[in-house]
Amino acid sequence: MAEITNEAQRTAEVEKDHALFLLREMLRIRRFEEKAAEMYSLQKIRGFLHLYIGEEATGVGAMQVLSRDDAVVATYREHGHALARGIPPAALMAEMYGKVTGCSHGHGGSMHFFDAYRRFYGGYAIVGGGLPIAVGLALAEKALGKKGIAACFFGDGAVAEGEFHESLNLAALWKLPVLFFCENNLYAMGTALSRHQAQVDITKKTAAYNLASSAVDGMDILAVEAAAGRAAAFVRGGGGPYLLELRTYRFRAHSMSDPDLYRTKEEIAEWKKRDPIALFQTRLREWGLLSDADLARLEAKIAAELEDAVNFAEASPLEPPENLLRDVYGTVRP
Amino acid sequence: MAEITNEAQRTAEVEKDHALFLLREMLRIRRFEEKAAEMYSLQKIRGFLHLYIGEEATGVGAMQVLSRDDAVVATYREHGHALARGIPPAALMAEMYGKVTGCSHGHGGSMHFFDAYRRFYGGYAIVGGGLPIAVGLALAEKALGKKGIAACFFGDGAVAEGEFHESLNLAALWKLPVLFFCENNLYAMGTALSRHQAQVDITKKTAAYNLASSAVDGMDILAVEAAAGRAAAFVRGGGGPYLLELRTYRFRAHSMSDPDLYRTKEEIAEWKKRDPIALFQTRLREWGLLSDADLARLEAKIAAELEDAVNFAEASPLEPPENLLRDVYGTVRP
Amino acid sequence: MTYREAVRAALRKALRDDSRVFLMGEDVGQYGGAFAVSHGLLAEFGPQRILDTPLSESAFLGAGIGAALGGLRPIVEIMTINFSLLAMDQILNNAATLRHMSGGQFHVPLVVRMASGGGRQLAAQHSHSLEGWYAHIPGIKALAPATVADAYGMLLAALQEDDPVFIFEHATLYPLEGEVDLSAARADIARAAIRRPGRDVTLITYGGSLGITLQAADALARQGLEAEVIDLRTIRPLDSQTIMDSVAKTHHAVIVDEGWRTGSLAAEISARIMESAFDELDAPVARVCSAEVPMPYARHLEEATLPKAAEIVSAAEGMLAHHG
Amino acid sequence: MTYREAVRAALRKALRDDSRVFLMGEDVGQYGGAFAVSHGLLAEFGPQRILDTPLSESAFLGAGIGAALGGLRPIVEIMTINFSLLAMDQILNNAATLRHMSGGQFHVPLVVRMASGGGRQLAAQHSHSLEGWYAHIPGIKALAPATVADAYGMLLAALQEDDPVFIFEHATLYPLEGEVDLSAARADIARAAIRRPGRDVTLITYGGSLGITLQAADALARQGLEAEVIDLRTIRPLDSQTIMDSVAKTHHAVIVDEGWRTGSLAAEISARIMESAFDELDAPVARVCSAEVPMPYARHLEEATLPKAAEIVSAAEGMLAHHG
Ligand SMILES: Cc1ncc(C[n+]2csc(CCOP(=O)(O)OP(=O)(O)O)c2C)c(N)n1
Ligand SMILES: Cc1ncc(C[n+]2csc(CCOP(=O)(O)OP(=O)(O)O)c2C)c(N)n1
Ligand SMILES: [Mg+2]
Ligand SMILES: [Mg+2]
Repeated sequence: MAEITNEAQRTAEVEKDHALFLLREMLRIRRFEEKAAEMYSLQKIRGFLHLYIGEEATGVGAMQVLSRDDAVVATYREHGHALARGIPPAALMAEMYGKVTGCSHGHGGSMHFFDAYRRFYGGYAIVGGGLPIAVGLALAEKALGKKGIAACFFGDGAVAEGEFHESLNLAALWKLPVLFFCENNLYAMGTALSRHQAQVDITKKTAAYNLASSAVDGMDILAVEAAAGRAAAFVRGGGGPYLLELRTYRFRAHSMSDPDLYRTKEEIAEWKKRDPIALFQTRLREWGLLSDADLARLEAKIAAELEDAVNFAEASPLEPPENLLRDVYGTVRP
Repeated sequence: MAEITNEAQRTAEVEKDHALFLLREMLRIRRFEEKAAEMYSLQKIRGFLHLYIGEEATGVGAMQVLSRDDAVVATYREHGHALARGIPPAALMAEMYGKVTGCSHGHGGSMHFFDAYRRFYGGYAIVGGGLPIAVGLALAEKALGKKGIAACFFGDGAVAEGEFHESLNLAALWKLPVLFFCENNLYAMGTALSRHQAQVDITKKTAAYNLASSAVDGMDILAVEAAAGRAAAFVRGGGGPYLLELRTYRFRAHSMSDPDLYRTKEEIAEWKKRDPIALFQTRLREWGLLSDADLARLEAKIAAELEDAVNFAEASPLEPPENLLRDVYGTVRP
Repeated sequence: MTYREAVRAALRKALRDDSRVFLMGEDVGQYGGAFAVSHGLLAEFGPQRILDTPLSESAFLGAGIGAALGGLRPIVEIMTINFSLLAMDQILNNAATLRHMSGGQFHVPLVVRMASGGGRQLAAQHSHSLEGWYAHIPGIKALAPATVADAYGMLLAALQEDDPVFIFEHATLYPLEGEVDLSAARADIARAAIRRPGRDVTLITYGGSLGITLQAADALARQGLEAEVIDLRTIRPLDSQTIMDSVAKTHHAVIVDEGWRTGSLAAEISARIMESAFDELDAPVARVCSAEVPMPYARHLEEATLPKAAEIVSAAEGMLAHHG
Repeated sequence: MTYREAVRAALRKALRDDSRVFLMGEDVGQYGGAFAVSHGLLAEFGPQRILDTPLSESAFLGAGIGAALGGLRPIVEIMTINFSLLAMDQILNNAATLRHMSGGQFHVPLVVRMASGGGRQLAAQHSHSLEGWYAHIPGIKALAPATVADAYGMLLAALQEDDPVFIFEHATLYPLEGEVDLSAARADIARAAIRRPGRDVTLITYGGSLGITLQAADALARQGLEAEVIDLRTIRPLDSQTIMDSVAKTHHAVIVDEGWRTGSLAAEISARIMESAFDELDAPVARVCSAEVPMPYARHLEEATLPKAAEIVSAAEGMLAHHG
C-alpha cells in the first residue's frame, strides 16, 4: 500500500523511545491475552473471552492520538483498548477472575471493562450498541464546551447494524467530535465481510452521511498512528466526525468456543506473515532501534508485570454476596 | 430538470386513454382525500389521517409499472397507494369508518389498509417498519421461483432509521427483487430533510450497499412512470434491488392535528405551482388530449364513485364486539 | 392548567434552573412536540437546548445515555411508547446496566418521557400500554403521573435522580385540567397516593386508568360501597406498603391496568398481595385489564378492548357480594 | 441424543419434508451456529435453505415475516434472546399484529428460535430471561422446551402453526442428554406436562429451571414431601387447567422462573391461581425468581442471582410447615 511507503518516510522522525513504547504496548497486549487464554483453559476465567491477537496495531496506534480528556467506547473484544488506554493489567486480570478488585468490581468480566478515571466507558457486548453512547459523549463534550472527543471502536460486523447508520447520521448532522474506529478484521464471527456487506469498502459507506473517512493498513502500527493522528486532528479542528477503517485480521478464533470452520489455514497463515508485532520488530531492527537485548528486557518486564497481575487476581477477594443489589441504583440526592 | 425534458419527448407516444387514466387515478386520490378530510371533520373518521395530497403523481406513476404478481408494501400515508393499486374506494372509506366491510374489517383504519387479493401488504405505521417486510416478500418470490417483485414505499424520514440501512444491505447482498420507492416530500413531520439527514441527496446513500438508484421529479407523472419503469425493468432483469427517489411535496399538514408551524406559506405556495394534477392537466390540454368536457366527465364520475363509497361506508355494519378476539390467532392445521 | 401545560412548565423550569438540562427527540422543536408539550421551548431556549432529532430512536436514546455519562442532564422524548421498542436494546442493555456493570463507576442520570396508551383509535401499532415491561427492568425507575400536579412534580423529581427514569404520560391525559402549585418543590416519587379513601375495597391503578377507576368508585359509592383508590404513581419501584396497608383495611382488591392482562403489571401486584396480604383477603384479587388483542381501530372494538368503569364496578360488586 | 442434536434433527426433518422451510440467522451456516445447533446443515441443504445473515436483527426478523407472508416457512434464529430486543418492534408491531390488523387476510407462519438465560457467566448483556415479555404479546405463541424430546417435538409442532411461534432454548440445556423418538409425530403444544406427580405441593416452572425444580422435588421427597412438578412447556397461551387441577390437589404452589421477580411470568401464574383457585390454597403461592440485578459476571454473584434448588425447597417447606 502507498500508505506504508509514505509512513515509512516518517520513520526517521520516530524517536527510539516512542518506537519502543509502541512495541511494548503491542507486546503487552499479546502476552496479556496469551496469559488470559491460559487462565481460561485453567477455568480461572470464565464466560466469553474474545482475543485481540493480530489486531494489536490498531488499538495501540489509535490510542496514541487520544488524550486524557477524550472518552473511549469499546467492544467486547477490548482487552487491547483497555491496556492501551492505561488500565493496569492487574485490574483487568482481576476482573476476568471475577474479583472485587477488578476494573468493574467483577461485575463485567472480559466483555465489560470500565474505568471512570481514564474515561474508558466500556466494554459493550451488543454489537453496535456502543456507537450511540459515543455520539452522546461527544454531544456532552461539545455542549459543555470541553475539548475532548469521543473515540468509538467497533468491528466490521457492527457496520451492518442499524445503529451504525443512525449514529453516523446523528454525529454528522450535528457535527459532533466523534472519531469512529472501525476495526475491520474481515469477519463477523464466522461470516466473511463479503457475505455480510453488499459494499465491502467500508469507507464508501460514509458518503451517505457526508462524513469523512479513510482506510489504513491496520497491521502497520506507524501507519495507523499517523492516520489516526490526521483523523483526530480533523475532528479536533471542528471538522465533525471521522471514520477511520483499520484493516486488520484476528489470528485466533472469534472466541474460545469457536471451532474456526469458516476460514482456511492458508488464509490465516498468509495474514500471520503480516503480524503487526513481528513486522514492527523487523523494521525496528532494520533501523537499528531494537536489539535482542532490548527485546529480552521488554519481554522480561512484561512477563513480570503479568505475573504480578495474575498474583494480584489470585489473591484478591470476591465481592461479598450480600452486596449483590448494590450498584443497581444510586442514592437519591438530598 | 433534464428528466422532464426527456420525458416530454415521450409524450407523443402516450396514448390518450392512458393519459386520461393517469389523470383519473390522481384526481380520484385527490377527491377521495378531500372527502376523507371532510368526513374527519364530521368525526365519521377518527384516529390519525395522513393526507397524500400533492404527492399523487408518485404513487400513481410508480404503481403503473407493477403487475398483479408484484407485492406492495406502503406506509400510514397510503390512501394513494391503495387506490392506485385498485382497492375500491368504498372498501377504504368503510375501513376509515371502522366498518366490518372495510378493507381490513375495520381493524386498521386509515393507517392500515390491507388487501390480500391485490397483494397489498399494508399500511405500516412504525416508520421504516415496512422495509424488512418487503425484503422478505422479495426473498419469497425469488426462493419460490416466482416472477413478482416487491415494491416498498416509504418517506424521507424513514431513511434515518436503522431499518432502512439494514434492509438495503440485505436486499443488495442477496440481490433480491425489491423496488424501493422513497417518497421524499422534504419533511418528516415537522423536520425538514436538511435537519434530519446529514446527506440530503438520498440517491447518494445507496452506494453504501452497491445498490443502484436515481431520482425523479415526483410532480411529473410521466417522468415518474418512465423512471419507475426503468427501475422495475432493472429489478425484473435480475439486477438486484433498486431505489427510486421521488421528489415531491405534501400540500397539507402532516396529519389532521398538525398546526404546520415549521414551513412558510410561501414555500407551500411555491410548491403548489407544481401541483402534479394541475401540471398534467395543463400539459394534456396543450397536447389536445383533454377538453373541459373530458374533465367534467371525469370529475362527475369520481364524485359519483365517492358518493357511493360514502354511502356504502355509512350503510355498512360494525363488526359485532363478540368477534373481538377473532383473528388474533388462526386455527391449527389438523 | 392542563396536564400538557404542567409538563411544559416542568420542562421550562428544569431548562432554566440547570444549564446541563436539554430536551431531545423527534419534533420537539420546530413542530412544537407531537402533543404540543414542548411548544414554545425552542424559541425560548434555542437549538442548543431543544434538539430535533432524525427518526432514529435507538441512536438518540443511546446518545442520551452517552450525554448523561458525559455530564449533561438529558431529557429524551420518545414520541410514543410504541416507538420505544426500537430503542429497547439501549434501554435494557445500556441505560439499565451501566451503573452495575461498571461496578458503580458510572451512572446514567437520564430522563426519558413518552406518551403511552390507547383510546384515540390509533390501532394496533400506536396504542400500546407497555408500562409493565418497563416496571420489569432493574436499574431504571418508571413513573406514571396520573394528575396534573404529578405531571409537573414528578418530572422535576425525576431530574434529581441519579439513575435512568422513564416517565409515561398517557396521551389521553394531556388536555386534563387540574391544579398545580408551580412553586412547590418536586413531588415525592417514593410513595403511591390514595386518591380516595374507603373501607370496603381497594382499587389499585396508575396513569391513564385513574379516571375510570375514580368513576367506578363513585358508582360504587352510590350503592353504599366505599372504595379506596390507590394511584401507584411510581411503577418501579412499587410502593407495596401503601397497597398492603389498604388491603389490610378493606380485605378486597381490584387492580385496573390498561396493559394486556397476561403478564400485566396488574399480575405483579396481584402476586405481591398474594405474598404479603394473603391472610387479609376475603376474596381473590381481581384484575381489570385490556383484552388480549392488537388494538382494533373501530371505536366500538377499541372500547371493548380497553378496561371500563363498569367492569371495575362489577368486579368489586362481585367480590363484595360473594365473600363480603 | 443431546438437546442440541434434537433441535438439529427437527430442523433437518423440517427442511427435508417441506421445501418452503428455510433457516436464516447470524452464523447459522458456515460457522455452524453459535451453539452448533445447525452444524452440518449448510453442507446438506445448501445456501438457498441455510442463510447466513449480516448483523441486523430487525431486518432479518422482519424479512422472516415478509417471507412468511410471501409463502415460505421461515425459521429465523436470533442468536440469543438478548439480541432480540433489536427486533422487538418487528415482533410486537408486525409479526404479532398482521393477522388481526388485516382483518384476517394475512397470517405469519414464522418460527423464531433463540437461546435464552443465564448461568454461563456472560454478564449483564448476555444472560437475559425475557420469556415473560414474549408471553405478554397477543398474536404470538411462545414455547420453552425443557426436555430433549420437547426440543425435537415442539419445533416440529411450531412449524404446523399458522401464527408466529417463538421458541426459547435455554442455553444451558444444549448439552443435556435424553431420549427422543424421532419417528414420533410432533409434540402436543397445547398442554403443560406433569414431570413428577405429587400430592403435597405443586412446583411450576418452564425451560431452563426444570432441572433445579426436579432437584428440589427430590430433596423434598427425602423429607417425605411429595412435590408435583409442572413443566409449562408452552408459555403463551398458558395451560391454566393443568395448573389449577394440580393446585386443587396439593393446595400449595411454588413458581420457579429465571426471570427477574417483579413483572415475571411467575407473577402471572400467581395471579391466575389467585383468580381461579383461591379457595383451594392453604398458603400463599410463592415465587422463586432471579434477583433484580443486571446479571453480574462473577460466578458466585451469578449464582446468588439465579434461582436455586435450595430456595425452592425452603419455599415449599415454609408453606407446608406453616399452613400444612
Ligand atoms: C446485536 C448482536 N448480535 C449478535 C451478537 C453475537 N456476536 C458477537 S460478536 C459477533 C460478530 C461481530 O463482528 P465484528 O463487529 O466484526 O467484531 P469482531 O468480533 O470481528 O471484532 C456476533 C455476531 C451480538 N453480540 N450482538
Ligand atoms: C418509528 C417511528 N417514530 C416516530 C413516528 C412518528 N411519525 C409518524 S410519521 C413521522 C414522519 C415520517 O416522515 P416520512 O418518512 O418522511 O414520511 P411522510 O410523513 O413525510 O410521508 C413520524 C416522526 C413513527 N410513526 N414511527
Ligand atoms: Mg470483525
Ligand atoms: Mg417525508
